[in-house]
Amino acid sequence: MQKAAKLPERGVEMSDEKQLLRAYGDRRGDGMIQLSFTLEVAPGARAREAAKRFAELHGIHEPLVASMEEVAPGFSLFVVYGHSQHAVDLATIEVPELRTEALSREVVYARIQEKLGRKLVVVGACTGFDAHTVGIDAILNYKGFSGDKGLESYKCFEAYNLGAQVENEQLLARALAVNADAILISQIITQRNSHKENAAAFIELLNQQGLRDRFVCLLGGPRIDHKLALELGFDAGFGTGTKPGDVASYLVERLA
Amino acid sequence: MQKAAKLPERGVEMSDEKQLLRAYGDRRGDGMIQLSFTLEVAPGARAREAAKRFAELHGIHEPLVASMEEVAPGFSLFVVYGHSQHAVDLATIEVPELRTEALSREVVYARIQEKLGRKLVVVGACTGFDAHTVGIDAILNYKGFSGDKGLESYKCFEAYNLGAQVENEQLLARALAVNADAILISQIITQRNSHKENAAAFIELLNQQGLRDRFVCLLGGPRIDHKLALELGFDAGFGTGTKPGDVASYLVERLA
Amino acid sequence: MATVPVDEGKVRACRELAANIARDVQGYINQHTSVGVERTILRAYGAEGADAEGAPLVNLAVDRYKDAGLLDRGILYFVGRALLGGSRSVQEAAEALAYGDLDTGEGGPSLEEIREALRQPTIDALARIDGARDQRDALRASFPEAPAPHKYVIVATGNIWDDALQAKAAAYGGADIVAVIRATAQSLLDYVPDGATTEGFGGTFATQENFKIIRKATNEAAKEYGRYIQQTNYSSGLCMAEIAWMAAVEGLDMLLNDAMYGILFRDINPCRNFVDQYVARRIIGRAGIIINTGEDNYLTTADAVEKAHTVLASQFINEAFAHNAGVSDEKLGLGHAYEINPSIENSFLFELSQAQLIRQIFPQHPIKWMPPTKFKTGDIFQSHVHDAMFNLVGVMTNQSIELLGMFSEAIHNPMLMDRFLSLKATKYVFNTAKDFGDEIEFKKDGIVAKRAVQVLDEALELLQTVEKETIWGAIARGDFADVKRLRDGGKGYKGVVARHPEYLNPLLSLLEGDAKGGEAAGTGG
Amino acid sequence: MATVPVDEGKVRACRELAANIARDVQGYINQHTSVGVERTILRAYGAEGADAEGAPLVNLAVDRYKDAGLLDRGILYFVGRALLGGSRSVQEAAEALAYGDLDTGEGGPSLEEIREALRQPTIDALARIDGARDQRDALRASFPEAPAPHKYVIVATGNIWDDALQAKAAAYGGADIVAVIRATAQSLLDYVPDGATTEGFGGTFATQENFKIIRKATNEAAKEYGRYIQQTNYSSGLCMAEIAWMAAVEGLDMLLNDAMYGILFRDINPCRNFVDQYVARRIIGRAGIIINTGEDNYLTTADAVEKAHTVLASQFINEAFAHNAGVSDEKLGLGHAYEINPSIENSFLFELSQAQLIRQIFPQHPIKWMPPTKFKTGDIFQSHVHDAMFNLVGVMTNQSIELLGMFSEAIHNPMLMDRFLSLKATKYVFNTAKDFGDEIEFKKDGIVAKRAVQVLDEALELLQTVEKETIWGAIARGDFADVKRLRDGGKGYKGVVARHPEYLNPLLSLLEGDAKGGEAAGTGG
Ligand code: B12
Ligand code: B12
Ligand SMILES: Cc1ncc(COP(=O)(O)O)c(C=O)c1O
Ligand SMILES: Cc1ncc(COP(=O)(O)O)c(C=O)c1O
Repeated sequence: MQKAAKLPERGVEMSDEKQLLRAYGDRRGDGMIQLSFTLEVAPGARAREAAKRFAELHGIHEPLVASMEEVAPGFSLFVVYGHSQHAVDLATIEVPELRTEALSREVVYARIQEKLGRKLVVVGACTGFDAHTVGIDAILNYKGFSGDKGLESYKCFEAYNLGAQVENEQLLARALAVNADAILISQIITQRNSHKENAAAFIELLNQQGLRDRFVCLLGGPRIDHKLALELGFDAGFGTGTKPGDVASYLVERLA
Repeated sequence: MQKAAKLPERGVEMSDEKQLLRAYGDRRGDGMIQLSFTLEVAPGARAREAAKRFAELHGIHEPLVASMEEVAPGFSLFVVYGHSQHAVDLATIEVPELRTEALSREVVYARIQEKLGRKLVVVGACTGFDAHTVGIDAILNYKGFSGDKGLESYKCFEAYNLGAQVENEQLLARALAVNADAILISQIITQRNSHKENAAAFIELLNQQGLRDRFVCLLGGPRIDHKLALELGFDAGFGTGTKPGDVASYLVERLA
Repeated sequence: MATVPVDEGKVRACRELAANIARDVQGYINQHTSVGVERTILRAYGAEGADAEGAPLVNLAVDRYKDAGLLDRGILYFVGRALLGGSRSVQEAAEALAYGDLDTGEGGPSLEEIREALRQPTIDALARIDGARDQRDALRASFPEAPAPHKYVIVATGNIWDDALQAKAAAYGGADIVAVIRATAQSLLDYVPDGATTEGFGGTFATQENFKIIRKATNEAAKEYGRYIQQTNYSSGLCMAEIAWMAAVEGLDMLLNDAMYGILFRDINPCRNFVDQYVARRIIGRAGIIINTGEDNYLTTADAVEKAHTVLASQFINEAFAHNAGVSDEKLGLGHAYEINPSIENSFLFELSQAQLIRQIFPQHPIKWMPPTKFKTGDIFQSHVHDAMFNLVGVMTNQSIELLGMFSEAIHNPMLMDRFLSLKATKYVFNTAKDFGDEIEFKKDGIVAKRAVQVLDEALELLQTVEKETIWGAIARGDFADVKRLRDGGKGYKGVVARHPEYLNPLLSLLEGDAKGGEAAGTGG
Repeated sequence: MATVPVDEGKVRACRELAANIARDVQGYINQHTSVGVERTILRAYGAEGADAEGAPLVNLAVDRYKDAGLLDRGILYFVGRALLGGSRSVQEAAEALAYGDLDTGEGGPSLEEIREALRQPTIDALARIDGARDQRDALRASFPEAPAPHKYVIVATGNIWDDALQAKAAAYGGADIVAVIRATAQSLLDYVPDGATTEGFGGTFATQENFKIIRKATNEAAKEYGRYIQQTNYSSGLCMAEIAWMAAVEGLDMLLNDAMYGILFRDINPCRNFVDQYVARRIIGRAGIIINTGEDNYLTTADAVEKAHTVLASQFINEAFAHNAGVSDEKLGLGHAYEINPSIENSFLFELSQAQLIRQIFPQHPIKWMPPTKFKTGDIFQSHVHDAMFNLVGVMTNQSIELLGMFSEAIHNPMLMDRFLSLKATKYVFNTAKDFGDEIEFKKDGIVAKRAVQVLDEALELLQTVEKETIWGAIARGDFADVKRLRDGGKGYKGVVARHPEYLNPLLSLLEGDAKGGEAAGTGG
């Protein structure tokens, strides 16, 4: 007869402060993760074993090859589950986090009025060969994003959107011409790290001309985060789901 | 002007003999793999960084956190892509492979007639608490699997299917009673390795009674492979997609 | 709503045949009891707890009288005598039965005196069921009704505390119903484990304490998310009736409960199973619990194209058995499933047809729609798409309760992320195709319509045969699920006992009210 | 097949308006040429190769005469003169134009003599196009026709050899059509790179050699798998016409080619774009290549619910432009897409409505159906389900060409496994719901029907405005894709040249036959 162990009630809430994170599949500490990958080997017993070993090399304990299928002649796709042996110590992770409080349109207006006494001028573009304007449009254009209207809609912003495929030189020239306070760069294409290169090149250009301090520089895009933007020499980075209001608030905090 | 490098034509076939397997995403050697896992941390910049580090611990280079979503209060699910640094040397992988040629029904019949001069007797069951009979039924019952009729349909087999939830002792008693040549065990449930324990316990029972050599012992189920079956003390293992004909052929090769 | 042609005359004929089939069995049921039934009754009167080995008191008491050949009178007969003999409570009485001197039942108080001793305990027993029902229904009524199909997910960590955490996570993800899957081994245990449990593979033991823990968690979640979360478990196996009672008093909303599942899939003895299901359903009916029948399982062992009609035929039979036990149509969640081989051309149309047919034939019933499982493979991506098509049929045909498919079905019990992603995908399909079913009509004489006609015709034919050969014969022949079982085979037969002419079970009598199961004469009073 | 209500009178009205809109532009086209057009013609007559820096000979030659202000006569005028002046081939003539003394075009042979010198080269140029077409069509005819929707997948490794491997893998996985996506930068290059390429991000350069390599691979795959594999690429950007010609002579089956995409999405000058698309389509028409227009893209910048009618209106316009260039309906793969925000209730019904509407309005056309992209996220599991719903609409409404969605859409160009899994899921949906569209009818005045009526009404209204304001005005106003472009803005305007009254282009004349684009007088002979 199965004797039911009576544990002290642990409750259903997350318990005490923990810093060591392991993957959670079904129970705390089980380390379960899912992987999929393709190896250049036809399906078979050896391929299955190769996939297991491959998973094990990643620190996966007791890998289970759930699926093995030929996806091209001589290539097999594997779906594997297993117990990851790794743990991340959350305590050691410090990331710069943008912690701008979302300000109301009124507050934004009041502060810019008060501190600057003029409109805050921003110039934005999607640079290099990147033609994905939807992101920068969402931030700058009247229409905005997800119901939040863009900077163009604020009385206290003067927003120039140069659109897609803008050369860094062009962007800088325009920023100087309109006496911009901030420059907003969007980078969507990330293949071969083109977003990093394009963005870094712009900062490099500013540095060369001794203009880095003249502008607040923002970088945005689906693969951008604040940390990366700082690394590339920008003042702040904005990723997926950014709303125009977030950008307005940040600029006010910085400039007004 | 982009100068197009003219490489010598490599052709579209897989090239020369390679033993070192890396993951293949889009190009040879890119090492791309996909992972998904849950960590007990709410979404945010720190969580994203934790996920990256977690992936890196597995030997994933330049991990990209494609998705981060709260799947339970305080738990985030991540989908990550990245370049695995690991490679498996195929040359070092030796796995026992069942290489029975598929014999026609006529050949099976002829060989059993000739060598044994009687029917080959098999007893099968799904043992322990496992009640999944579809697999063993597929092998033994007339109906068969995927159009391949089961052993019951062969003139030269006498097949007993004891069904589900059969105790090891019961199975052995029956095998002795009908003077079986082979014992077929099916194990579907694998949670907490119950399949391994159940199967190993049966071999242990045979060993205890000095009966291991009396029967050819086959193990089957979706998480069984030949290698595992051998490790557990069986003569052969059969996994997903096994057809009755495969089992018939194997038994003939072994016994007739 | 797009409809398929349904010949109401044939439906009526099916119902009549099914009523006859069940009536025949009801005669047997009314003359028998079982160790499971008696333990249930003893629990219902208040006996609880287990000994140091974990053996429940009700098992010890009932087994003792069973082994002594005395159980035919009903355990309450001896409880009544013990109460008259000095036990101050049913608990004390049960302990006396378990550990005291064996009462051979001879001499002593009259049957009338015994009945009188049981009068208040019977009232209390019934009040407990009613009270739990009212409490649950009151809480439920305080939330808005969720739109159908209700999203049903499974939790199965083996550890009740992890289950509770994941039940709340499921609610967070949008589940309407949370089931805690039972440990693989439980349905063949002839006792219900006691207390909270943290071990169990393939699932978590169904125990009264575990029910409480999950009820607490789901009620907390309901308050947190403003949606009532239904709780379900399994009233199935050798303890079908006991679990029904535990679920009733712990306020569960739903139970997997079938007139034949145990016979076919757990090799439980048919007699035992029929006797137990009757009493289980009497309690379930009283408690206002929705049952989910198990015809979906047939399609895991039999072919879903060829044997679709067996599902429908069995649903009529399950319905008849349930009616006999006082379960109303509104609580009858007949089970069916999306199990056609996905490589079959137009299989989606066949699934759609069956789903719509069942919907129309059982319009009042909270029918339960089960996801693809058998043809799932380890390719989790493909599996997710397979489930999406299933979800689409669910919302198109307005299924009542939809158990969500999991992309990891062929691999493991659902993990936290699997369940979340399944809920997410289901919500998407339900929302994006919300009124799709209302937007279309099926072509006359098209694939969908013809298939529906064919399935009903075949079900009618099968029911005609079953009526002739009785259910015992049909089961022996493998009519359902391609599984053959003999009347005196299977597990738990020894636990069946023919009732004494003076068999005593006042609670059951109360539950039966005037309308005893079927029309056969019974001796349950 | 379930149909939506379509007012044929309104459709006719739309077609007439679109014809007027295109006719207006055709007048402009017939009086202009461009560096892109002239390079194309030079290639067609046989000039090839590039210098050590990779600058193509045709660029060097055409740019030189352009810079000298002489291009208005057409490059062939100078080629003819060079041939008469001693060049033994068009290649030699082109080299002379590029590197020899500048020919100011004054004096020398008469126009008649020049025409005569070009007679045989013109015949050869046309024969080359016709020969490639016949060869491709013969191979194609030797295989059975694949059932619609044709499964179209993308390959985009950047390295043509990997592309070839993956193109064959796609065929293995069940693709009917393979596209090699172009490098991100290419459409703004005012030249076509030369030779096989192994670098390029976001895709692989479209070069003649690369076309050859993929054609070889797909033809091998066709033989291996017994199914013809169609090859496609992009005739778009500043080299639209050149690429059309390369595709024609390398036997491609299909090209992305649109009358306005470059203007709206690549900020190419409208004049340049209109001039180039005309010549590109003349070649495409002759080569029997199917074009895919780009209206689907509108829904990535504009809202798919509000601006659905702009897609339809633009399709009528694209159709009119294509007719003017001699492309028949059977080769007109008008583009549309499944881009409605998936969180919108009943969005599936809106998508279904639009897909069916387009199918009915363009019954002969191999319409091209694009998958969800904009609302895809990094949740690859959810993304896969989103694609499944798209696939269902595709098969229900019998789309001709279906570009398969990829679960990794929001992340990267499809990897080998992504493509395979997408093909697998699509095959499943197409097969399981094969005849679903034929099985149902849409409710009169339901959501689907009403939506279709609304979209056609709005398209008609928009076309009326555009006709009034001309296409230039409409584009400047942001009527399409919510993007505004000015007639003299954008890239490549400098490459447009007004034709001389004696502009010479016998190949174009032959391609035009008697039916010159539109009705406006041209001077192309
Ligand atoms: C729409 C789209 C297009 C449209 C673009 C239309 C236009 N005018 O923008 C069209 C059809 C033209 C197109 C073309 C191509 N595309 Co495209 N496209 C997309 C798609 C589907 C959606 C992008 C989008 O609009 N997202 C919605 C916006 C609102 O989100 P967002 O950009 O992330 O912006 C938000 C934040 O990031 C942030 N943000 C963004 N920028 C900035 C800047 C600042 C300063 C701030 C503060 C914030 C901020 O705020 C925004 C609002 O929250 C994506 C796939 C996907 N689902 O992501 C592919 C995708 C981006 N495209 C891709 C590719 C490869 C191309 C092509 C190169 C394909 C080809 N070879 O032909 C071409 C060429 C384009 C080019 N040269 O750039 C790839 C990129 C792969 C990679 N990782 O590098 C993707 C991922 C698709 C894929 N899987 O292949 N595309
Ligand atoms: C059908 C099914 C059931 C049916 C079983 C009916 C029956 N009489 O068999 C029912 C509905 C009763 C059922 C119940 C349960 N099931 Co179940 N079930 C499945 C399901 C959907 C399909 C299994 C199947 O039939 N496959 C088809 C057959 C043909 O394939 P096969 O078994 O692999 O057999 C082939 C080969 O492996 C080989 N083979 C197999 N055996 C042998 C033996 C020999 C000797 C040889 C040579 C070859 C061989 O040949 C066969 C033909 O090719 C799987 C999920 C899935 N898609 O795999 C879950 C699954 C196996 N079940 C599961 C569970 C947990 C249960 C329950 C415990 C759930 C519960 N708590 O209530 C119960 C209890 C069952 C018990 N005690 O065993 C889990 C197991 C998890 C795990 N990895 O341990 C699964 C994976 C589902 C899940 N994701 O949770 N189940
Ligand atoms: C009615 C019924 N009871 C029980 C079960 C399974 O649980 P067990 O075998 O543990 O009783 C099922 C399975 O789906 C079922 O349908
Ligand atoms: C007609 C057309 N041309 C071209 C493209 C994209 O390629 P590119 O921008 O490289 O020309 C698209 C995109 O879908 C298109 O629809």
